[in-house]
Amino acid sequence: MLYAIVIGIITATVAPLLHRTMGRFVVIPMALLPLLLFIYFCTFMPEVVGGHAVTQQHVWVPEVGINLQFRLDGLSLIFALLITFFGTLVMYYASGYLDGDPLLGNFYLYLTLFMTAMLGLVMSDNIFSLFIFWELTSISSYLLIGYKQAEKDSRVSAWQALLVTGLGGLALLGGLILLSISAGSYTFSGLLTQRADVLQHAFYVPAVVLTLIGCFTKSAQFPFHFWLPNAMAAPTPVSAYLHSVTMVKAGIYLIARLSPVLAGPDIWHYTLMTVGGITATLGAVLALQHTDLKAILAYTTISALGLMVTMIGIGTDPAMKAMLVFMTAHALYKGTLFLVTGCIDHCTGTRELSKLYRLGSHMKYSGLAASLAALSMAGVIPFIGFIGKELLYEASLSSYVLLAVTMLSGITFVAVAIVFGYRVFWRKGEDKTQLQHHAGFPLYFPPLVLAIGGLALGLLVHLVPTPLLQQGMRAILANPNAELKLSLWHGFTPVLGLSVLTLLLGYAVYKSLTVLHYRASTLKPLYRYGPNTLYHMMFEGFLHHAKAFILWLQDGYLRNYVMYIMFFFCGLLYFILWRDTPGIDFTNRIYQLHEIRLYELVVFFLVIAALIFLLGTRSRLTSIVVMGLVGYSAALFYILFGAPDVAATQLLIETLTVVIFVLLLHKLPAFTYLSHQFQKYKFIAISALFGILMTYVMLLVQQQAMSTSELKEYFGKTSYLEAHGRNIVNVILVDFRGLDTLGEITVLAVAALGIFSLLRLNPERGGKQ
Amino acid sequence: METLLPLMVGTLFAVGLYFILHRHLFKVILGLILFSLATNLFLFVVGGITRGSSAIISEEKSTATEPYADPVPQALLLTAVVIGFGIQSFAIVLIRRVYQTFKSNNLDELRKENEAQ
Amino acid sequence: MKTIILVTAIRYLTPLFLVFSIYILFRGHNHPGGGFIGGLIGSIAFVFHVLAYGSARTVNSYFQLTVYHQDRQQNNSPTQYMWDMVSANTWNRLKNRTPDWRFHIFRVRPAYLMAAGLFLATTSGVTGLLRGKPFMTGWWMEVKIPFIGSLGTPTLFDAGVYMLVMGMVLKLVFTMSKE
Amino acid sequence: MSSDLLLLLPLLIPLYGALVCLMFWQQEQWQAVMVGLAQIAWMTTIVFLMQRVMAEEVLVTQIGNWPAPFGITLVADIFGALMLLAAAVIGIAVYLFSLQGLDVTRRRFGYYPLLLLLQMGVSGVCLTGDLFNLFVWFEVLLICCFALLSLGGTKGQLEGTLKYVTINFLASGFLLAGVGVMYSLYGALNLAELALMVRQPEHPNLPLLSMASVFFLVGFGIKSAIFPLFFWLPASYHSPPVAISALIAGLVTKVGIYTLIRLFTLIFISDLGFMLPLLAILSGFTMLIGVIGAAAQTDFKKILSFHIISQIGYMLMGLAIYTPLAIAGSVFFIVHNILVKTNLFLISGVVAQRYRTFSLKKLGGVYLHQPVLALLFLLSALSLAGTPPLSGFWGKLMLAKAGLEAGAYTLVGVSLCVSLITLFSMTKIWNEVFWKPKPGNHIPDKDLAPVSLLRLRQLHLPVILLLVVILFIGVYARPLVQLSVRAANGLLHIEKYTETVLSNKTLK
Repeated sequence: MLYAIVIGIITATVAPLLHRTMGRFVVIPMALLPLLLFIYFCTFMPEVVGGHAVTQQHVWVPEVGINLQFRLDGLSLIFALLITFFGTLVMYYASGYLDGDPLLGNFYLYLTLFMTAMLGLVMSDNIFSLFIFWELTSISSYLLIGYKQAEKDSRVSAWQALLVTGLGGLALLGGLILLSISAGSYTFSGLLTQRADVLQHAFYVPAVVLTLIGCFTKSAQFPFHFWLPNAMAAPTPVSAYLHSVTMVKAGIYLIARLSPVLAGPDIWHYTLMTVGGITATLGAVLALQHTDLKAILAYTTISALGLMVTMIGIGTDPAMKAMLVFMTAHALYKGTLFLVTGCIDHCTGTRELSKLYRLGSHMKYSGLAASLAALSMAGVIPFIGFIGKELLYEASLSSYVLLAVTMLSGITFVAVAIVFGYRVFWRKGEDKTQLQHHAGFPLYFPPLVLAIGGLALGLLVHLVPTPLLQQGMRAILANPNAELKLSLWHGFTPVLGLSVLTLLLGYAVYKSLTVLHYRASTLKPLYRYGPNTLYHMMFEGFLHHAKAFILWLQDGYLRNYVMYIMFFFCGLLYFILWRDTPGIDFTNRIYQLHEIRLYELVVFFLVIAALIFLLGTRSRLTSIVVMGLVGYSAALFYILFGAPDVAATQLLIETLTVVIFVLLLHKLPAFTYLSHQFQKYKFIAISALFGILMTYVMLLVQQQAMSTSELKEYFGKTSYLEAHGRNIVNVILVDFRGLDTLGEITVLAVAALGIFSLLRLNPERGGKQ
Repeated sequence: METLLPLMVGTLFAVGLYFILHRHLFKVILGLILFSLATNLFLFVVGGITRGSSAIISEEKSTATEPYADPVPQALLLTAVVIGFGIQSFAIVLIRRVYQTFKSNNLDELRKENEAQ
Repeated sequence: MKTIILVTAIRYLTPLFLVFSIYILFRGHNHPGGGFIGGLIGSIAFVFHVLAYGSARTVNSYFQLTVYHQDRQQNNSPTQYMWDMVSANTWNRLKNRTPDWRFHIFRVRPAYLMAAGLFLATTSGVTGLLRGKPFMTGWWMEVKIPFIGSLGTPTLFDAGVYMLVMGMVLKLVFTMSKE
Repeated sequence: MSSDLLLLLPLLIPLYGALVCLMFWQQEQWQAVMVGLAQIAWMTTIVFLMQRVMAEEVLVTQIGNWPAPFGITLVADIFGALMLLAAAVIGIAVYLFSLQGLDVTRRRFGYYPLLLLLQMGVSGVCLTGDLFNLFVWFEVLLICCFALLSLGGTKGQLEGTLKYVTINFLASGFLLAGVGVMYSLYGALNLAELALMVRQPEHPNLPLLSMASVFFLVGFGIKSAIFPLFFWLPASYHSPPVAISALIAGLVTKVGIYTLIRLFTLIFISDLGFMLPLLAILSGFTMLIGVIGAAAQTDFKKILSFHIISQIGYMLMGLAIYTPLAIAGSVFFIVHNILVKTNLFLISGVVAQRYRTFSLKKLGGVYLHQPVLALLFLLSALSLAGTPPLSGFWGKLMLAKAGLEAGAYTLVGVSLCVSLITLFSMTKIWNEVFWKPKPGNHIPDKDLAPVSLLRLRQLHLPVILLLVVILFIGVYARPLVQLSVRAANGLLHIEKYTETVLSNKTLK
């Protein structure tokens, strides 16, 4: 299974190259890949149907619990088969849809990557490797949605999809980590065995919330649903793929996968049912208000996803059964309808409902496909959609609210199905829309296959889907004995009555669509409070405030920066000193004052006086001289306290500094007075605070200092005997700690280099010497 | 003197910082130099000051005899002084170039290319 | 500043300072002094020279060597030729104005001084590595030299420091005074 | 090779390389050749060093053969060697980029020696086992940064350098004062010796340790640009040419964080009860403010500059959580970030070579013109944003996991939000620079800077090189994760470190 992923990624990477060399025939390898994978996965069928999960383990980064652990059970296999099967068709379809596009190679790159990521996602047993593929789908869908990068709409939608699913992804990451901590395991199978621990752990609620946020964003559940309709900006094959079996179904998959672990507490069930119910209703209501074919489909997808989430929320055997069958049915018909819509769009140049009439006369096969799919969507016998719908009703019979929600969605589906299956293609009486060109084989063949698939699965429901779906159901319920029996005909049950009622009501809604669309425009102001607007408001607001904030913080005034730093330093140090309250013994200090010699006192006052003078003077030359004076005084102190080397160095360096100043004096800014007015006191205050603090620290450290250090003794002992020098300071500099000196002379060399280039490399003078 | 020196160094720190906070280029560089001087003296004061006896082994002895000043802070200080000199001279030249380029001695006028915008 | 006395004093003081600085350099191991101080003193000598005379003159007098040379004539013996060369480059310098004398200027750039200093300092440490010991392991000559004391790789290191400091200050001052 | 030599070569190779450059001051071409050789040699030594360190955990040499707490110790452990390895990789990349991406005048005025000496400084910081020596190497690093930032002397550079110099000057002051305080209180400078001292509960000066640590926290905090101390970074990093800012942006702040991690695991451990929450708060704000700043920018390089701050927050986060996994996460993150950040800067440079601007408003359409570059950028940007399975993800995952295990929920929450905004601003660049059609009011196509195909390819070379490394540590993350975990163990269990350093007390 790892090889499937690796081959997928490799094929994806070479796609642009293949496109360059093979031109439009790039489709052959690209479509062949999913086909081969489909066949490959088919070979697992007997084993999986027999109730054995196929597992594979590859070590990746065990230190953080991420290994490539694959596990192909019923649920995974259903998804894998759907993904590869649809993948083949979509790849082929895209070659017709994007014929002649110079970026076709990139398109295949993204699409193949996307498909591979989806495959990896559904096969992963390791929760983190699932997450990795999860994020990969986000990224590759971003690139796909933004494929028409020249259009602003496309870029914005792609970005929105990425950010929303990215938000979810991060929440999911948090949730998964919490789960792994609470269970002490990194795999779904491990989570399942540790289920009791997970349920009791304090992390249960946050983990559930975070994980569900992740799934909801991905599966376009309320209130994160808004990105999905906007993602229509993608080329239609992508939309078809995204809406039918991939991306949005990833969330459903994960919820289903986690359901056996996390289900039980009320929060799980009620959250899912509430969110799913709202989403289903919302999707249904919104779908009826739109006239863009793709938008209609997008909102029905949202509604369908809502239904699936609701079903998982109910969590009973029939509900799971309903979810699985409905999901399969939905994948088939939704894929078909999207592909057909793409074909219409491609051939007529519009997707606007009011401009499309009697297309069937030009596009027979597409029309046929659409009608078949619509029948499945409406839930007409003998399509698989019928079985799905029956099961949905059966599962939601327990509660009136749920039943109402399901009915509402069902009615909408019927109305939409009529629009697609009849209104656009076959309805008589209007002028038919003119085509710009005829649909090529790649454009109508794939939807036809899918549509027929929907019919075939319905007719052969005993043969193929039942055993597989049964395994899927067992995986979701974690119950190896759960039975799933599907049949086309249940006999005359209340559910059948509901089905018929749905069809009738659906037809009625279809009839009143014109009115609904007319009314819809009055609802426009309401959208201002919708999540989409909210997203944009947050987006803009965030940008605006971020800008204002940063401008305020990073305001370009050096002194403010210095002040923040000093505040931080002083604040922290004052706090620590206040907390630890190390005392200073002042009596001893006062006693020590006797030892002061007069000349020391003179120098001390000289420095203080010089500093005060420096504060007031307005002459450059004077301040340089006074500064030199302070430096020389420091040198004097060094001499007085036994540091002749330092003193000499200080003297010489002070001299040199003065010389440098003098050399550059006439180039330095004149000393015009720049007052700070009100800020002055602030500066004085912080400077004083800082000065006092440093004084305190010095006094404190002086008091606490070690009387003698190991180093001093060692150097005193060995300086002459082993290092052949009597001047210990010098010996330290050149021998004991010679490396410091090496670094230090490097600093000097670099300083000279820097100064040289600073003065000589001068753009105003053309940068010449 | 052990008590007075910290006072002096503290004042030096305060004055240095006050100058650095100034918006006049020249004062900023003065501030930097004073600050560096203050840091050096801090190191010196903190390292323990011993009056008179420098860390040199006298001719007739082969090891140093107490009392002698701790040579380690002195060595560190010497290194620091020289490094400080390198950086100071770079800073002085930089200020000169800034002044030459911007034709202004006011730091506030330099922020035409605001960094956050 | 450029009073005649000062200028003249500087002219004679500079070499004196240089000698003194070298003395300080070597003395440093046993008495206050050493590479830094020596280097700074030595460079300050030149700094004052630059202040008094300008950097061009300083470079002329101390940092470049003009070597005159001439193609060997047929009738000259090798000894004669050598003699001519030596005389032309020493006491007869100023007479070499005839066109058959060519000259070549060797200039000691401060940057080279810096590089050489850094090289010397580092390489004195590397000797330790070459002997299979850690970097900067000292190696001392047995004999003691009067005034200087014992010689060893740390002394070389100090000499490197001396050269670097001098080169650095000179580079600074030359660059700035040309502004 | 003996460990004496192996530990010295990372210092000596750049130094001798720089010396040769000084000798060939006029011949820029020769300098280029020499620097190339030096880079390769440096890289090779560091690989050898890494190998040895992996086998022996800690390598030690005593400078001057003076025994341990007295002489200066050079010591390499896995953390330090990893830092050097990353630095060597970007060294090569930046060098390759500078061959075509930097103007000749700057190369002629000392770019190459400065580059090498900067690397020498990094080696020193990562290898030294002595507190004051650490300060010295930081100064080497710093003065090289000063010189490089101002190299060329354009207006923006001068202004940026002025702020950089002033603030970092203060930082050096704090550090020096801190070293003084430490020596005075404990009478030692050797890190291992200090580490043992602060672990003696009866030491009289132990209560003052947290006061001393403030000096280092602020000093290295400034150098690594953490929250209230980062202002110099956005002010200066965007102004110099890419070949310079890529190097500095990639390395210098991370070296600061490296030191913080080193010191706060080795020495300043007595007051962790107060320091860790403080660090957590700082790291949270660092992340947030950095990323907010990045989101607000509309300039390629400025976005990247602000992101440095944000990512420093992540690295600090590991330290603040202080579990083995968290610190391993930090280590991984540092290595990853050095590579990725440099690469992104280089890419901005490649874009600017052709379009002569960094402004997002003026750029556009690179996706169609240079699809390879677009791909390179996308992978690097996603790596920075921590998209799996690229390199940034592993660091993020380790940190998040460690944080949740340790109960730092808010911090992890903040870090995840920041990760989203990172994704936002990276895709913003992608949207604006690569996808968006080129705005019409800017230079028309034919007026683009004439960049020959060969030159463009040469500019791509370092980017591809770095990306290969990034992809490698992303997809095949295990070795680096293992190394990070080992490095973290070495940091938290210092016995091996101190034993090896202090084993040769009786050397002479």
